[in-house]
Amino acid sequence: MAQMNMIEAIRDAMDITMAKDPNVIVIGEDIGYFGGVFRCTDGLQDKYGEHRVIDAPIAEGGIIGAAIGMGVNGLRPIVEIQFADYIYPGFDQIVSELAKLRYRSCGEFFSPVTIRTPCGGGIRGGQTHSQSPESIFTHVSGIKTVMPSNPYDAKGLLISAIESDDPVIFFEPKRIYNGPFDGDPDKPSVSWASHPKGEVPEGHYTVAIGEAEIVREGSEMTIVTYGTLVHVAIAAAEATGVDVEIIDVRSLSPLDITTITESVKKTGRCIVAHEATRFGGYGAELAATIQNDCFYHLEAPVSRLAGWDTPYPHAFEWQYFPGKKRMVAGIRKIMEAAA
Amino acid sequence: MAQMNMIEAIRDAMDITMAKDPNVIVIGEDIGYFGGVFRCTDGLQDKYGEHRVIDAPIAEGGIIGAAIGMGVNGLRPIVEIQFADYIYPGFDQIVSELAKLRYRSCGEFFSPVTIRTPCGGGIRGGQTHSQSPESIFTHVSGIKTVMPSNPYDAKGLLISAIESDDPVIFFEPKRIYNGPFDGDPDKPSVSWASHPKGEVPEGHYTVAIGEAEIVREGSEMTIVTYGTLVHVAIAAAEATGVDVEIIDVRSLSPLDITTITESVKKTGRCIVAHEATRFGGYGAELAATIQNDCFYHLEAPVSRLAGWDTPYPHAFEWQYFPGKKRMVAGIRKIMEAAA
Amino acid sequence: MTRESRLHIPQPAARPGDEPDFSYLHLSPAGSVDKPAVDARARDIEYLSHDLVRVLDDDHSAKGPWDPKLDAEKLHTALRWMLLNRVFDERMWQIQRQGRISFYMPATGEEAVSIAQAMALRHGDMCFPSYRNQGLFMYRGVSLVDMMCQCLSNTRDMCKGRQLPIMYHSKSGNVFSISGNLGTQYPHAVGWAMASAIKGEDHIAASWVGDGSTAEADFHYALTFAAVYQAPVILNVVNNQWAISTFQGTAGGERRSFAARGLGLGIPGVRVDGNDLLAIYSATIWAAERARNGHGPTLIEHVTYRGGPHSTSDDPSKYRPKNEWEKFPLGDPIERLKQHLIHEGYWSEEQHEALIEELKAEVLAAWKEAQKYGTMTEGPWLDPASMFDDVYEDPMGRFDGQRRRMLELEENGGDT
Amino acid sequence: MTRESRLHIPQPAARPGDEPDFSYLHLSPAGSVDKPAVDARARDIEYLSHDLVRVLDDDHSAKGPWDPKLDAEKLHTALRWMLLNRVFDERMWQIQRQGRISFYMPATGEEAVSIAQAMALRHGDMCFPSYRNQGLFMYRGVSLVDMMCQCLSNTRDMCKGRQLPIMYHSKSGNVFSISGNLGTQYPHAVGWAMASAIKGEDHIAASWVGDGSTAEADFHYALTFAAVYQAPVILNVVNNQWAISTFQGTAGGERRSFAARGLGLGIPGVRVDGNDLLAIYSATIWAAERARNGHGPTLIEHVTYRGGPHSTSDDPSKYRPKNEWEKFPLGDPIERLKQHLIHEGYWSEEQHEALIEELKAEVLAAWKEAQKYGTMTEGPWLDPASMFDDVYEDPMGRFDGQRRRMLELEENGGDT
Ligand SMILES: Cc1ncc(C[n+]2csc(CCOP(=O)(O)OP(=O)(O)O)c2C)c(N)n1
Ligand SMILES: Cc1ncc(C[n+]2csc(CCOP(=O)(O)OP(=O)(O)O)c2C)c(N)n1
Ligand SMILES: [Mg+2]
Ligand SMILES: [Mg+2]
Repeated sequence: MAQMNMIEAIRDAMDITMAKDPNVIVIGEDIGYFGGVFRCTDGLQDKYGEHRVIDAPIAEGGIIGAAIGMGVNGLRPIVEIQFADYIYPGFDQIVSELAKLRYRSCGEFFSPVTIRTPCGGGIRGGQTHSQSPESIFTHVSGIKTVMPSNPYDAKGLLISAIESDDPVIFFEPKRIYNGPFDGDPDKPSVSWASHPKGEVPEGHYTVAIGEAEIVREGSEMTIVTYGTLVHVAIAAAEATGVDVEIIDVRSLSPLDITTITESVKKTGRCIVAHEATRFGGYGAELAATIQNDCFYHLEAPVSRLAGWDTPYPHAFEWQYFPGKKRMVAGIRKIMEAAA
Repeated sequence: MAQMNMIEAIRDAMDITMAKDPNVIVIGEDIGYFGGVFRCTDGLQDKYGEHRVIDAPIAEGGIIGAAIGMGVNGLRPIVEIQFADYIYPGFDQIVSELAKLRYRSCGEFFSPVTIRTPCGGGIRGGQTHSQSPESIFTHVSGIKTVMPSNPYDAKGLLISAIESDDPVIFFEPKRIYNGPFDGDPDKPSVSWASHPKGEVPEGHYTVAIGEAEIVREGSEMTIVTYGTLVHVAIAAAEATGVDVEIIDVRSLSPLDITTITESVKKTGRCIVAHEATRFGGYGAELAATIQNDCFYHLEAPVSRLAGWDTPYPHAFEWQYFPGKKRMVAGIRKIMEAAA
Repeated sequence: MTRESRLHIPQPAARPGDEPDFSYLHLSPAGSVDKPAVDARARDIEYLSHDLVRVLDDDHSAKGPWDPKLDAEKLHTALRWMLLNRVFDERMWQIQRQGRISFYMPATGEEAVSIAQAMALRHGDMCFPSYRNQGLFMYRGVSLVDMMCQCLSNTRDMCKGRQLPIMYHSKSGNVFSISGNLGTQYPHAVGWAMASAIKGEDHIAASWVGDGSTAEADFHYALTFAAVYQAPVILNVVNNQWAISTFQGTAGGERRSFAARGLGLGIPGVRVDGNDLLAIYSATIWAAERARNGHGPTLIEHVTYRGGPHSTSDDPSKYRPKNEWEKFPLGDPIERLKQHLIHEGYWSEEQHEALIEELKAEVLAAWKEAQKYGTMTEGPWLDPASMFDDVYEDPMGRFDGQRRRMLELEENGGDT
Repeated sequence: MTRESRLHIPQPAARPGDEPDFSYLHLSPAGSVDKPAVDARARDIEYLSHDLVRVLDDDHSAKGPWDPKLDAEKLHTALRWMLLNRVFDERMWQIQRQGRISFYMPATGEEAVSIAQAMALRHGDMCFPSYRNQGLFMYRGVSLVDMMCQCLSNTRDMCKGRQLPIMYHSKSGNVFSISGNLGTQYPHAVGWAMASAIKGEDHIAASWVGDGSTAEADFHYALTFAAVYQAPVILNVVNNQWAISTFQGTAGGERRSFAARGLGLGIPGVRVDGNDLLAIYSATIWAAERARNGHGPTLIEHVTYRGGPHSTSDDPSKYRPKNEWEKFPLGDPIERLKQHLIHEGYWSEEQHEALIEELKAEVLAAWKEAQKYGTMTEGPWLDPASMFDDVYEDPMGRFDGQRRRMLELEENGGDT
């Protein structure tokens, strides 16, 4: 076992798959010689050369489009989009091509592209370096959407994504690259070194795409969340003393609905939480399904906790971010409502 | 009053606003000399000239980007995107620019662009001419999203959109351009001529963006829907004999949640329906909000009825389309569940 | 508005009712354009993007340095496939008009592009076609029956009923799946070619877009990546003068040729007579050799004319003179090759008529067979549940329920 | 892989530890490039996209047909604003390093671009800047205090705390709002210019992107629309040799200049010494006159060097030689203009030093004032509820509840 932060875990996943399969390549902006603006590919070009760790022109649609073609020709491309906020110029290639290729050609052609991209706020990035557009991708048939909340899952899920013949959008919540974060910006930052999920096995292992994880067992309420908010939920649960069960969705599509509904049927109460804006967010899908599947077990409506429906403001990150305060208030409210 | 189909109503809205305000211009592919592949701009270039009804290069992102700049310079551009399936190359300009401009410049700059685009299936268009991507846009802060279900609303809403200083994505369900359609492809097609909503006042009037309409009153169940499915819901309700209240959402964002929740509180049962794929679709937002706001009035879970989570297949439109059969079965199921 | 607009609005030379006018087309005499070495520097061969590479002269002889000197057999082959393409399109058009398929797009007048290039490329080279490249599929071994079954969305449809007619694909033929979204295949071709180079293979890629589609982002992406990595790829722009209702000037063709689009990135452009099979063949061989020898991408503009409507949904009489095609100075590619064969003594009018009849019969036979696998109105039918297949390699759990529900409804349904 | 990759990977001339090497830069002697009439046809002036328009010579004199012959006052003005830009950037860099703003991006080494062009354009002309054009905002009347307040996200922040530092906008100055998304402003500029032409006005638009950003789709869209409609616009590419860690070859600059990118659409390109204020000024006047007289768009490439790190988040010593800027053959734009003024007898070292001190004091005073409106750590504070304003003109109903909830939490919050 090694201690890794999420950046190291992500790098390790790429390193291991590249060592194992000469067809795995990485392409993106500043990811080669420089090693990426978040250092996720640091050292990979030294190790695998410029022909497999490729610095690309600043053209997200071109990178994704070219990667699709590479995938059709037998490579297994990992694309880095520097910020999730900059994935939109590649949106048509993702939605119309990457997602549809297998379907429209009945499996004759497909392209096993993995798109990695850092998302979320809390790093003073302003509205163009803080977005969480995951829900948009979950609505698109033909791609899978994943977001890990810790180094262990990051490595295991990324290896699964790279090895999968289906295209995967792999969101990396950048606020927790270096350590778990419970939503309180005034506390000294913690590192993954002291966190059990910072213990990452060396070598190859996978975390299956499509499986949620119960990260805290509880009987009174279920919080369904993913990414940075997993840590916020844990802190909030502890702060309230309510016996909360917390589920880290991890894989947004495919969704492990069974684990979630079993939990909610047990607890009878549910909060769905994410950092992305609320309206039309992924939480809507979760809440809509949970209320449908668990209706007769619910003691209170399924509640949603999310970023406000405005762009992420530079100055007011902590008023915007659905942090511990809001989560605590949300838990209390549900407990009262249901009482 | 004139009888108009949706195409004529949409054209009339543009005609009226263009006549009134010299700053209104139209730009899009094949919309000038030719009058548009669906004829929505037919005659407008003759009337207003090539400098206001502008044939554009095939570059959706360029059209939207240029329209934004025109809007900043005092024009009021109406953009036609030939099919909603082809809006994705313009996605970055919509999400990152059009939607954010007012916010990021604190109102100093804004661009009153209206983007019209035909959506939905049922015309044998296959998966690249049948999509309904509305939910993706409703998740984006800074734009409004609208979809009319009839000529009267189409004209009134489009005039509102064009005159609004906020950007609006205006989806036109092309299956009902020429007549209402209840989901049964085997019935002879009906025209708007015999439909009350085909009666369209001449001249200027508006339908406010942000107001839903109760198109059928009922007491036993509420169907919340929009676009083509409004007509399917009416037919299905009639076929079952259940006293269904049907709400045409019309304006997806902003959403008139009050009209909806009042209805559901009254009926205690709700189906949310749309043609778009279900997972992460707009129905999720509706269902999530309705179950939250009406929880203590619900006798059954809020049920969703939508396109399957696969791309729209050319050969199986009617197995894919959430038509009358499915709606009837859905209504029955809810009535039984609640019994 | 108070003041007069000063915006420049591009204007086609002729609209319905006007005399066709192709004076805007710069033409070079057949045989007049030099043929450089394949390792020539892009900047030394800019003339190729302005002049027009032509081999077939008005007197039906083949002229000049670009003459590929094809033997009679090759010429026969070329003629046969172009004719097949034409006859096939005509039949499919009719079939659509009879309401037996939902949609169709002919390549009428542009057949030389697909056939010449299919012949000039090697089988291992990968093609990324547009929707007017049916000739590529034919030449590369997709049977007429299979193509018709695709258009019928029937039980033998290679697309299992998922795609509009004409959206073919052929893994064994190395022809990529056609997309409805214009131009998206261009960066795929470049990426494919990059992968070929990375793997040290010498297969190249080729892709095709229309003049109108050059305005899309993917055109720029593809050119940029091809130039940066010197990808072994041939990027073709089929300038058939029209993009549905807008003429090539609306896509930026008023001032410079489409062949010139890559010059600013150092990509040489070759402007070729798109109705001259020999010229296209030769230019393609030249570009392929460049690519295979590490000299990078080439952009080929094929100057041709969209002889038919854009698609079965289109009515070109609304926006261009009815007789424009007749007046197109580069003629009809089939007629021109036929006359060349006759001129060379390899062919006769009688043989030509006989060949047409033979191909018509072949197409008709294919159509008869194709219908056995189902039509829009008659079975056998595909299983509609197949719409849940191939969305993913590993189907999503939620598809099970949806598939079940769909089949239930198919069987029992609502009561109406 | 079994075989060796053949992919071409562009390589910068020098990496950390190497000697800087700018031999790849094609330089023309000052004064040596002809100046054509503003109505020259694009194809007759292609040399402008290859040669380098320069006025300031090594001996500090101004030479040749592009010399704008600015009077002493104008030259002083130019020097002053460039210096102010430099001094401002230096101070803001420091301030960021002290943790008092979150982020910063300097224009060090590129100041001539913004200042020369701001001076050459008319006030009614609209600028669509990139994030390195702070000089435009300064010259067009945005006060240093206002710029600093933006960077501080304080109560006087023109962006009300919504945007990263440096994302200025100025309606009164006719400078557009800066976006975080590269290149998006390019089609806006073209659309704005089209609208100006439609309205029959003679204002023109100008926009700026970096060398790296030319690979984005919006670059292509803008060029295409500008060419098609002959929009009155100046499209600038500031080629500062680097795009974060990738050199300009990664964006396709290895074979042709960025100025050449529009040639294939008939857009003339002018490659100008980006560290020569006089050359830029003159090229801009020329391009503006073209645009205003209906001759359409011009692409100007400014050959310069990014003297500083990409931003405060960057460490260029990781990817390029530390002393590259020193060895850049076009020098420092401020030093060059200063020497020219001295050479002309308009200026002295002493005056220069005094001016720097004056500007430093001005900037310091502005900083003192700016902080009064709040800093990251000290009040006064903006109202956080303002984050719900300006998303729409008519705020959405759902914002009421969200705003209320947010304020409640601010006041009472959870109990932790
Ligand atoms: C992204 C996108 N935008 C618009 C369309 C609609 N459309 C289909 S074909 C066509 C014209 C294409 O013209 P051109 O590229 O010249 O090809 P041609 O049809 O002449 O072969 C248009 C606008 C589309 N299919 N995809
Ligand atoms: C669409 C998009 N992709 C990526 C980025 C991240 N990014 C910011 S600046 C930059 C480099 C830009 O280089 P260049 O265009 O040369 O401008 P310069 O910084 O040299 O002035 C990158 C990749 C972004 N802001 N937007
Ligand atoms: Mg065309
Ligand atoms: Mg740069």
